[in-house]
Amino acid sequence: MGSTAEVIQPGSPSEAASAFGDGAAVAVLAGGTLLVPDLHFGRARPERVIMLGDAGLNYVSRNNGTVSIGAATPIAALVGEATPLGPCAASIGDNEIRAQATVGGNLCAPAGFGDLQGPLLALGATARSAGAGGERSEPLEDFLAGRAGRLLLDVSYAEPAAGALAGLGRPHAHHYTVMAVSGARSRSGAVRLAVVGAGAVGSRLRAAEALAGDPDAAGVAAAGEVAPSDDPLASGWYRARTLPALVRQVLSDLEASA
Amino acid sequence: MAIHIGRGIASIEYPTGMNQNGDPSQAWIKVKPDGRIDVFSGTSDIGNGAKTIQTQIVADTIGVPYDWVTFDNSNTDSSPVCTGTFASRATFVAGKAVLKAAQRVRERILEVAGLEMEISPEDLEIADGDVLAKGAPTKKLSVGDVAAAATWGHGELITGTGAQLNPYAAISDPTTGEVDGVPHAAISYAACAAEVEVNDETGEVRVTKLTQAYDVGKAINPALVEGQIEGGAIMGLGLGVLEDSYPYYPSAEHRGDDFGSYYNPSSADLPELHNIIIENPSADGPYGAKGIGEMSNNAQPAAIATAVHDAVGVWVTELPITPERVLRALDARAAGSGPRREGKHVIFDEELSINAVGSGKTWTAGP
Amino acid sequence: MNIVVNGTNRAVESPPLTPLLHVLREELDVLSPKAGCENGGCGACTVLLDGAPRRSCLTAVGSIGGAAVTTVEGLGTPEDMSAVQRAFVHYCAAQCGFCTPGMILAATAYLERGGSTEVAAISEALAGHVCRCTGYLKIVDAVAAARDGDFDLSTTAESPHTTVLG
Amino acid sequence: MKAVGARLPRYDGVGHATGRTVYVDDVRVNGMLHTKALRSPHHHAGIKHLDTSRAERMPGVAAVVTHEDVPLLTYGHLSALGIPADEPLLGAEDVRYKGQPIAVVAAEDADAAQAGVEAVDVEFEERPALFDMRKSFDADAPRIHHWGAVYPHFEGEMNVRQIRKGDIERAFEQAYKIISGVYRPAAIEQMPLETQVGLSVPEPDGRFTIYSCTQALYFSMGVVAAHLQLPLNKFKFVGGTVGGGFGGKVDTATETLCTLLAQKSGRPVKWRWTREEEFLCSSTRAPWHMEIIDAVSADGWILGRKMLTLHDAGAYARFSPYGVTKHSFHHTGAYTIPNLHFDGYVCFTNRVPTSAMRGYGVTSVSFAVETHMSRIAEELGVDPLELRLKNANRIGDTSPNGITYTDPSTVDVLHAIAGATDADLPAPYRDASRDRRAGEWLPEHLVSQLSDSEGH
Repeated sequence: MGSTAEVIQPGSPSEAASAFGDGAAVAVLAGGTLLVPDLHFGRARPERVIMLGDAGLNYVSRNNGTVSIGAATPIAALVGEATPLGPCAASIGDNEIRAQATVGGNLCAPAGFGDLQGPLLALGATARSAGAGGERSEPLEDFLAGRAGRLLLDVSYAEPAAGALAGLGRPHAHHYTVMAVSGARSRSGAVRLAVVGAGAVGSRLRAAEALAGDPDAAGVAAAGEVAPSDDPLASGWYRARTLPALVRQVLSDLEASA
Repeated sequence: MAIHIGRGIASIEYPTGMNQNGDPSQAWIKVKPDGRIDVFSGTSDIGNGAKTIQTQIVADTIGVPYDWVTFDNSNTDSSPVCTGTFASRATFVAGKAVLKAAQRVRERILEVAGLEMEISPEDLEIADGDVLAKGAPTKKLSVGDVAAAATWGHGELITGTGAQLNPYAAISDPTTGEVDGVPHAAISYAACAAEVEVNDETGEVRVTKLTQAYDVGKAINPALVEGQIEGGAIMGLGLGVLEDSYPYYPSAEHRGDDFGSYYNPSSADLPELHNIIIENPSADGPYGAKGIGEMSNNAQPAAIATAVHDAVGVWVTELPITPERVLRALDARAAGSGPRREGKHVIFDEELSINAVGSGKTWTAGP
Repeated sequence: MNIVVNGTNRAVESPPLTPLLHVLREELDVLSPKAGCENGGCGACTVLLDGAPRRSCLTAVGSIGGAAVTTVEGLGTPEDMSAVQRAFVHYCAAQCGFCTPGMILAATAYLERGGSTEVAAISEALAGHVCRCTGYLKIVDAVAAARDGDFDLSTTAESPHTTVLG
Repeated sequence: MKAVGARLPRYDGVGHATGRTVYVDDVRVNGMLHTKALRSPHHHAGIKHLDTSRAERMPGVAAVVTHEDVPLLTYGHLSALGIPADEPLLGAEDVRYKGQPIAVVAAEDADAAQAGVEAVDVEFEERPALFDMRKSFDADAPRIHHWGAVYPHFEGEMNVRQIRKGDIERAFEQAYKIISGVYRPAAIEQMPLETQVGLSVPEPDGRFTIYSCTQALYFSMGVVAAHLQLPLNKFKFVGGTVGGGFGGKVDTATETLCTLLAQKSGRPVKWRWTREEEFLCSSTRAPWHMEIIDAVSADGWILGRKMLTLHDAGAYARFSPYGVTKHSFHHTGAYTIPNLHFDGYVCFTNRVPTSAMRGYGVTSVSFAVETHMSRIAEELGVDPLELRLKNANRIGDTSPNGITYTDPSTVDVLHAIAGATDADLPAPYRDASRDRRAGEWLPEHLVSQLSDSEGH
């Protein structure tokens, strides 16, 4: 039972990029927490599977205030990072899932999944990827919009001056958090806010950012710039209803850390 | 954001055995030539501990050590009938069947021992695997020796069967619900106190403590009683605040199809638990036991609903008490909604009623 | 391909993308990891890879390299159980038993890496392991006590959560 | 040492802790086939066309079974209790819930079985579906069964389970307040960690050894024998060790179809449901709709109760009439209410059939009654413990259908809770007991319900 796809185990990022090509008929297996059951049950039927385990993409490096995280880095490796990234990583799945699932898998997961999108959008992360047309770096926001056909290599961001995270939901091992808002203030003082759970992928809350000095108004503005939908964990109504509170919480935590 | 604390109680009853009865269980037992005991029962062990409980009953009823008894419920070729493991009947009803079978075995052991010891069986007793003369405990014969005598002297393995069946209580008058007999094997009782924390901005309810009192009749195995009470507590917590197969009921859309999309209770939901076990022996159960497995998730939802009301002043009467339902109730109250009062009538939840939704039936006590 | 399971080198013929759970159960007849959901959500299939807990249903057998696989069969035998196994018996921490192998392996790894005996910490560590029977309390109590390891297995532990009224 | 009352370890504890306990999925036999099902993608539809010939020719497929292969297609699990059969083992002309099985395929491995399922040619004609049981009585509600959407086969061919006791109108006239509420607990999953699983092995003597996760071996054996129209000596059910049940494994989900496939293929056939099937296609606990209207006195006596219960059976009856009857017998909870008017209905909807789950029939009413009691206490300004102690069942009181309570412990468990929560009960409540009513515990409205006897 299961997949008999050709398995490719690249030994470097460039080998991975070349094996990936334009991404047609290829599936990428990093941790495997999403792909392995899909292969087993025939929900995914790729011709080739690239295993990233030995591709040199498991790293967290720091250079002059810039943090780079390889796509095959397990989520557990981020648990000690500063807010919002660390606490967000700590809230994903359980011990075993965090040790196996990877940053790249989380950022490239199907709609709904992808808790890490929130903090990394708030941190203004840049995504470096390979695929048709070669390697490119772009804001994570742009990458998320066009991630099909791309092989994520790493994400990097400048360490912020302050960060905050507020999420809904009991402690759980669900696929994703019902909704969470991440916030970060850069060293230049700019505040970025991002939400996951209010759309198919994480998104910046630009209208709320513009009102960062007025948390109540920012919360109301945030609810106006998303259109959350229903899923088994919560309704769109509930997400829209509670988003202002999460935005207020994040802004007030950012303020308190000033 | 504020967290509000609330408390609530509930008390419940629950019948043991299949409703209206008519649900047989049977056991048979044989004694090997060295006195070791084989029990054959048809009761499935679904985790409730039927194997353990029924083995304990047999050991004490015959008078042999627990580890002399082997329990076999493995198949229908060798096991007698048991209507099944449901309706809290595995201890009370099926346990009674093994008790009766063990009593037959004990009687036969004493008969054979009486012949061997030349003492009337009425003057004998069994304890810890030995048959003893009452009042003269130095006169004794091990159950193993009695079993050997039965086999090699009388040509038999000592055996016994027992059956338990409360007769079916039919509905004799369907207009009133009158029955022509007692429709349960026994009734068990419990009460629960819940403590919750409610977040008034997200609507999230966290159950922080459950105190639960059960009249178990007799705890044949206290550890297994606790297992039922504790497991039931978390299942009741799930019913109360987490689980829903149809999150948009009555719609059938967006059903959770795996553990990642269904709110099953996890160890992270574990509240403080306090079990209170009351032993008020039942007249009919084995060793006075009652059945409490099923009822153990019945009291928590109402205690939790009441605690939520105590915390934030709204009644959520659709389960589970999701964050969304709490917020909608808080919003409705802020908008001035509440029960309709007219004369001596106090009418809650009018918008949920069949009168508000259906068109084919009306139901009312006026006005 | 060869993998080491409970100290024994086993030849594997399944394709490399096959879930380790499927290889263990269907090819190698190692039956303690349970197929509770085959989607990572229940923890019943958990094994140890070089001592770290892993969902075997999410792990392609070709991705484990030379890591040693340990299942609950490899922790101890009925005659010689590990401390955590003995604790589960002594605390009556299993009811139907289906989640038990995964629970025991996760708890073993948790204690090996120095996990605290605080209820909240144990609950958090096991939060991805579903048990429908016990309500988790006896499991948490068993894990908290397991380091001591020396239990009288002819009886079970008194519960500090219970009051008996006559 | 006495065994009874001792904290002995589980009989199966060492097996569980060492992974040696053998569940159905752990049984190994040679030549075993694996099963997948074609299930309805629609909530309600007619089957216009069903052709399995292409599936039968698929590589690795050993047998395909449809409704045409079942000797007795529709068998009522509780026909002995007068509950007629309504659920076909496999969909024939109609499917009434999403996930209803229509055909099963046994093949060399699960992939081949799934490919076989995908090769079954089937055409549906979708029909309007009903999901809200409150609309079951509506003239324009979709007809789910030929009799409509409300179960019509209670005793006397009534469509309602009734309880009538005392003089309900008088109680409502005497009431200080009449308090109404609506209570709606949800469907939930039984969710055992072991999904539904069965393995049927054809033996050389013509028998079938059926490894089963059933909670009720003889019951499930009877179900298989009835569908196959074979005597019981053709079957050996092997089980008794179950990876959790909680009521859902009183349903006989896999055993009959595995045996039909084994009969047709001559090979052992296993069917283990995926977790997705367990969530979406296995029975759930029923959703209930309960309306309670209580007549109460100013000092907290419950004088009378009117109650309407709707039970969402899903598409087929299964055990639902049993559940509603049990519910009706216990609709006063742990309290003695002398005047009663109860109507309970089994409503059909186009959802997965609901079935037994822990507390079956009563979990719902416990929630409704107890939440309602809390509301009454609030409305009257009476302490909730005192309200409950006052109305608590006592020896000699009678149940909704007139059965004498012989051993009621409501007072005892409430006292235990009062003690544990440091509640300050006034003397009469502190001293209350289970004993037969007298004096201040026997107000006029409770006199006529008292039994002369102490019970059976």
